[in-house]
Amino acid sequence: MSSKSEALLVRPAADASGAKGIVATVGKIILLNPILPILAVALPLFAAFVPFYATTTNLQNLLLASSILLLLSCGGALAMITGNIDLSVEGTLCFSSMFIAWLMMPAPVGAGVELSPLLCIPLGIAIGVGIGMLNGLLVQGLGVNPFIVTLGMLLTLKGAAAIPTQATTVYTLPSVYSWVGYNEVFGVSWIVIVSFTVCLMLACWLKASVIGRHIYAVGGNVEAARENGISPFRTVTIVYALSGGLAGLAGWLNAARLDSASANSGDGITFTVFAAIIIGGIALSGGAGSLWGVLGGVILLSSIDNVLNLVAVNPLYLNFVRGAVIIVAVLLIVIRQRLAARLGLQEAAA
Amino acid sequence: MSSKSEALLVRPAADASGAKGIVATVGKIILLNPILPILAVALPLFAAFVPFYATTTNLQNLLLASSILLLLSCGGALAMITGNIDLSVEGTLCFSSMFIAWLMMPAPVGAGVELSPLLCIPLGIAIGVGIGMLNGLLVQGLGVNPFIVTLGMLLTLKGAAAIPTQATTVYTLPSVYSWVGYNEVFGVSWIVIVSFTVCLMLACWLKASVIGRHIYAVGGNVEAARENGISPFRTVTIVYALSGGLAGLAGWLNAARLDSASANSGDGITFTVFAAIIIGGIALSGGAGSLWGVLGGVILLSSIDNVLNLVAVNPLYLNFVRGAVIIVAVLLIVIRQRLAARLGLQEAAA
Amino acid sequence: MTPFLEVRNVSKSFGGIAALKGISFELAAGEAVALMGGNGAGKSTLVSLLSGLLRPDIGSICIEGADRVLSDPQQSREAGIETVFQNLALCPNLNAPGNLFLGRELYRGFGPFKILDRKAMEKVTVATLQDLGVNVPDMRAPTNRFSGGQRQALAFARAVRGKSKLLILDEPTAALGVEESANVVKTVQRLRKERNIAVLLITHNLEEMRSIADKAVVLRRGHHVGSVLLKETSDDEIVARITGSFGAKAGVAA
Amino acid sequence: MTPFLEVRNVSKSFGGIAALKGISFELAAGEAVALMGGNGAGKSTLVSLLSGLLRPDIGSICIEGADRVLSDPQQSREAGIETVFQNLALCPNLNAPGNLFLGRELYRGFGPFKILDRKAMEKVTVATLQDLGVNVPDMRAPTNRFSGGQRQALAFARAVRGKSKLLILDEPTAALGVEESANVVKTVQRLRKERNIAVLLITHNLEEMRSIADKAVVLRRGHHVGSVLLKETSDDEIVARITGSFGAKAGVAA
Amino acid sequence: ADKKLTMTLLNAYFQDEFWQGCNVGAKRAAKDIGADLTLLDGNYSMETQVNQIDTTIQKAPAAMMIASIDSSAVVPALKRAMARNIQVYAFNTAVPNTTLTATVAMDESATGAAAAKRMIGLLQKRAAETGQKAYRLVHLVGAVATEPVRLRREGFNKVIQAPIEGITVDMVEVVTNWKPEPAVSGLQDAMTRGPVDAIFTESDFLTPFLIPVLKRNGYTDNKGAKHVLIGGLGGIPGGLKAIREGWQEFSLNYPIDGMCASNVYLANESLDGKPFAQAWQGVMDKAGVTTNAPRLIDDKATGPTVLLTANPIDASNVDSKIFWANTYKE
Ligand SMILES: Nc1ncnc2c1ncn2[C@@H]1O[C@H](COP(=O)(O)OP(=O)(O)OP(=O)(O)O)[C@@H](O)[C@H]1O
Ligand SMILES: Nc1ncnc2c1ncn2[C@@H]1O[C@H](COP(=O)(O)OP(=O)(O)OP(=O)(O)O)[C@@H](O)[C@H]1O
Ligand SMILES: [Mg+2]
Ligand SMILES: [Mg+2]
Repeated sequence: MSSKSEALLVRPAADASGAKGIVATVGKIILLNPILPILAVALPLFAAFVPFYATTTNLQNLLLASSILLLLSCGGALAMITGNIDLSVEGTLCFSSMFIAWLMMPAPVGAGVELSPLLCIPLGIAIGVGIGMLNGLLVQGLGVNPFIVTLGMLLTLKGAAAIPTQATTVYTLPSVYSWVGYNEVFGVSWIVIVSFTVCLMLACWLKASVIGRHIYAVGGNVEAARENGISPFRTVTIVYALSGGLAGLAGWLNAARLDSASANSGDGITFTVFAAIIIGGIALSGGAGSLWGVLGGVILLSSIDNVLNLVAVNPLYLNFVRGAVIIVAVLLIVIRQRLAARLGLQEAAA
Repeated sequence: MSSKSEALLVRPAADASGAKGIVATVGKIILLNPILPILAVALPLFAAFVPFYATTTNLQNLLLASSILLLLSCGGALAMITGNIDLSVEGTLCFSSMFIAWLMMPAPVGAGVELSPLLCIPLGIAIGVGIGMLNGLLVQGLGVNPFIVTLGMLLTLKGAAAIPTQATTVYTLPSVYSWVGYNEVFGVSWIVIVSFTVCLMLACWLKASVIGRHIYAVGGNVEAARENGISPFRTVTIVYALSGGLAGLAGWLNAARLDSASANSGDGITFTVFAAIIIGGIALSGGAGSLWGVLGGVILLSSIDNVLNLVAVNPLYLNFVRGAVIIVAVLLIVIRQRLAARLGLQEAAA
Repeated sequence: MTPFLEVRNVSKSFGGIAALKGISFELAAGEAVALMGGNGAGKSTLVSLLSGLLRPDIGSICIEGADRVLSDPQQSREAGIETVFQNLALCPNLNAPGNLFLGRELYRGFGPFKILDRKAMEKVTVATLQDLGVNVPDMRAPTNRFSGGQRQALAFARAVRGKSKLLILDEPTAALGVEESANVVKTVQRLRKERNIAVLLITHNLEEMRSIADKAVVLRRGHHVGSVLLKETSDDEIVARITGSFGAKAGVAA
Repeated sequence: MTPFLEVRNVSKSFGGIAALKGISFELAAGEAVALMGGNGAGKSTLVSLLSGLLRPDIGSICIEGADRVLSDPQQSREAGIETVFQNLALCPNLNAPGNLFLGRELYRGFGPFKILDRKAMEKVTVATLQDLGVNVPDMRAPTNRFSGGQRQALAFARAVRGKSKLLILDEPTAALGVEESANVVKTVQRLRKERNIAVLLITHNLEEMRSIADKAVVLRRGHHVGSVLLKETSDDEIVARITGSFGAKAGVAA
Repeated sequence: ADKKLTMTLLNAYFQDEFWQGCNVGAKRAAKDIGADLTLLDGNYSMETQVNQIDTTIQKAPAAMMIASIDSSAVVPALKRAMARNIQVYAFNTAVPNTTLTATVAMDESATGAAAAKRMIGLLQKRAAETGQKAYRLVHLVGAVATEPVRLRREGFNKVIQAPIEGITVDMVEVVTNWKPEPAVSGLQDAMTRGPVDAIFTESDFLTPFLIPVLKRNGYTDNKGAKHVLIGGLGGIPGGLKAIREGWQEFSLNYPIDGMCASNVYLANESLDGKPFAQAWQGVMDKAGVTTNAPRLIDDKATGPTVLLTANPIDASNVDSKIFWANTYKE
């Protein structure tokens, strides 16, 4: 029975030779991806009907407008893949940039120590990592509900962001710090280059690395992971630390883009972050999805806002239209899923 | 072996006779309740150290300030017990009251039809029920992710609320409609009486009724519920409809309290609602918790805001303090859980 | 007489995987059939079709002579079929009575105001578990606290409480102890005698198969590879059919 | 010679429920012991203690003569114990190689940049499942698509791949077919011969007990009610000990 | 009075400079008269603010002053306060629907209109210099569904959308909800569609965030014909800084510190028994808002209301100490 059972172990790739095979393979890839099909429909539609959408400048803008959301969403997605949630990223972004700005600026706005920007950039990221590790400790170490821990952290950090400068906005940051916001390569801002590079590398790492595998395992069945010697505490803490670090990085890039730090920055982005994560195919219950999907979700949501700006919807109808478009987009995604399920396509997370 | 095994089937109630038995029983009730222990610590502390906290007027205010939050939280909790989530309640509150106000008021602010308030009150609730049923249909009927459906619904409804009156606040509503906001019994507003009565009845119904049992079953294991002939679609739709109806009711009571309807009403309450639900012991994954716990969560959060108002913390530190207090409260709750788990106390949901 | 259940040329695939390929068999009222087959042979998939969890891709299911579309478990129950699923179908957050009466609660009142009759349900639970000789330390603890066997016994107890005409048992004793297994077998035998209930039994235990069933239907990789009368068939032959060595090298097995 | 494993007066309660009450026994290196008992007797609880999932309330566990605090499964693994849990401990979202190498991935690189060696893991998976004669239609499908037996075989395959000195098997063949069960028994026998591995087997199947174990430890409602050499003991006696009728009315069982 | 006056100030929000300016003004005035002042933060939630009014009522201060988040929603609660003999003062935003002790507020729609007229003047000047006739203007809207913003926006839009002599203005509105990121993305997207000539921001705390966008889009010059004309409301430090640097042309100053201070002083005078009619002008002096042309509208329905006009700030007077942004940190 040996040869027979071996043949059965890996399902043949539907005779991938010939034109029909390629169509089938491409079809399968599209159907299996949580977000590609909708992008494949939406983006050409936008390009065709929305003036200026498909211009180089607009695409550069779109990427820039996506950068911060992408960083926060990737972090949030990692936490969600482990079956947890990280609501604190907006707070981390806000607090770290505000605190760093206070350290860099001269008195009276700043602390007066005028710390070097070159030191402050990694310090901002480190603050994010520290906040993330605290989240991880509370969530997996002490077993506090992640929703409420990170919500409390969000409130605390947003509150704390106002304290150093007494809610004063800090303008015109040191030029080394905001260099990344003023310079570009072929019209593409360094903000885009940094954030997309980090996130794409992270996406690969998540799928290819041993830790990435453990992240999925903890999200799929935390008891099974533990029973197999994977430390949920270690894994979850790593994930929160990464999420915090990405938010710290986003804090820098956002402040550099605005060339200022404000206790309001990031306000309300939390909802968009979670919309991007879920549209991107990360399951709330953990264990499924990829950062590629999240990238798609980010592009979709940024495109919606971009298009609404370009067609200049009446401000009174703006929120209504945005909400309705999101619901429609998600409905399309579900239709895609149904189709894939009907065809029996479903890939393991790893 | 018959008599022996019967004796084992129900664990003896730790010889509930005698003073020691009573202490043990009370201790067990307190430890098993998700929120009672923390209330039992926090409220006396507030009463002792916060001036005005333990006055009749303040308690009346506290209940009033809790009413809307309680209605929304109970609805959200029901959805969460089935393993779903309802982020749309704030939107339903806002939209239903705005739409109803528009129907009741004369032109130019209103539609000009001047619908009778007596009709409008049930109509507002019905609008909520309708929105909830739509949520249920999308979530369980079509299988769309509940997070994103209800988030989309939230954005859509908040956007839609601005449309009828072109973002104009509607004030001085018909006196029949706002009667409930201006009248009281022994100093207790009718708003409190209506909302608490509804929620307490709902809490009992959830524990005692067949549908309530099915709500827990669907949240515990939706496949098992289905395999036993319980319709998840029916159950989830009922729950979303209830949640929507409660939000519609809250829309009425809130508008009556403010004697006006605004497209901003309820702004930002979503986070507080979910904090109350989770602090109240409802598991994000569904199947556990009770509305009594949610009531405790609501009282705790309202008390925190009330106390922060009474002691007038420097507003610059306010958000920081609020966030930190929530984290500490939840830490205490976790300690309670650990203790209960160590003692092997854990009650089935039903 | 028309058979109680008739499965006609039923196939079911999951994407590229064909779990069942053109299965047909009959089950008379009151008859006990064992559904045998190796792991992944398609037994549980067939159970899912009969209990309304899945719909066949092709083929049809007739109950008491009439074509039935079983599109949800409720319909299967109404057609007189009660199932003990391999996954047990328990809610881990509910306690023993909660699970024993899941979807069949005892209540007073009507409409949305059906109020649970907890007392009555607890009483029946005590009696039922006692009948099976299952020892549950705390009936009111959530079932995620139960041991594997305690859970399985509960799932079995739930199915046999009904008034069904066909009982489907998917490996009902896999996690049960020696004594508890014997009680399950005895209970099924009693039900057959008292209520003339039909049984579709899935098991990997040949002894159990013989003490309950009259006939065996053997599946192998989704194919129906034989129906045999147990009286006329040796264990070795059945094993040979299951493993696919029957015919090739008849009589040699395990 | 000191025994490989010594369990000394171990007790474990869950709140009011005493799952284990003062259990003591020894297991020599290379010895195979069957842990027998009815449902809820405390067998899986004992497994949890030995594999580091739970800590005993009182009592201690010695491995190779040294007192060990097994506070997580990793420590138990490092002490040379490999376990097949009754719940199987599979991640439903991972595929067969993902589960077979769960927590033991093959990789290149170091630190946070350990990169999975997928090819190698898939190759080993194919070979391992083939060895067990388990037929999995699509190795790359998530295991929530697997049949009950396919899942159990995977969990078993994972445990026997290790270099452990003690293999704990909690009802390893409960969901397996006739042929697959036989393969599991054969594999365990081979491991004992080749690697002189010690085995702690939990099963409700007396035949399986005899083909693997030399000795039986019987639990009943958390009490240790006897250790017997299988050569010297009849099945009936063991069943009588399990059900508690031993001594009372010796020899009458099932 | 020998007994210390107790007052509660209900601010709309705390975490930005504008409302910080309010706190500073109120604290300064309270110190001046020796009153005991409690500050509360409504966090931009009308329900929170109503709860705070109710809490304040039970503490029964002599007076409360409020920047209402929704001028209708607070009415029932303020009525309760008035009924308990607590003096109620409103600042910044008038509460049109009930009788308060007194109000010192901005005339929002007039201010919006004034800003539009100023902007038109600038555009016409540029038209005269360069001959350009058609202009594109980006209007950064605040939180679209709030009352003050609605009035402000309507005031501005009515003027800018009416036919204008000599030029045409094509306006694009961008909803910012008072957040920097949507403002920045919205401006960027507007520029994608073509060159932008002017920006009107409903609060000039947004201006500093816009400058990097302008720089990135080639508007590196803060003078000259290509320079984007920026006008704003508020007189917020960020706006003033932009005026100094030449990025922003004008701002209309909301004397937020003065409005708060005048509330505090008014309460003091009234509790000393001085009638409003005698007191108010002196109070406006003390509060430093005389340059805002305070005018009294003695409305029987709403109580005495002093409406203030926003005084213009441009490069010529940007350093003047009459603007709160130049003094609030001292
Ligand atoms: N986490 C827990 N909380 C409470 N009670 C528990 C818990 N785990 C097990 N028990 C109880 O402890 C007793 C022993 O359980 P255990 O799982 O060890 O039994 P077992 O011998 O493995 O039975 P089976 O053969 O059915 O698997 C049972 O009565 C069970 O209900
Ligand atoms: N939802 C599903 N998606 C994909 N494949 C599935 C699914 N369910 C079952 N299968 C596959 O179909 C085949 C038959 O599975 P089934 O569960 O019916 O086997 P079984 O005969 O019950 O086996 P066992 O004795 O192990 O329980 C198996 O190969 C299994 O992997
Ligand atoms: Mg099966
Ligand atoms: Mg067990």
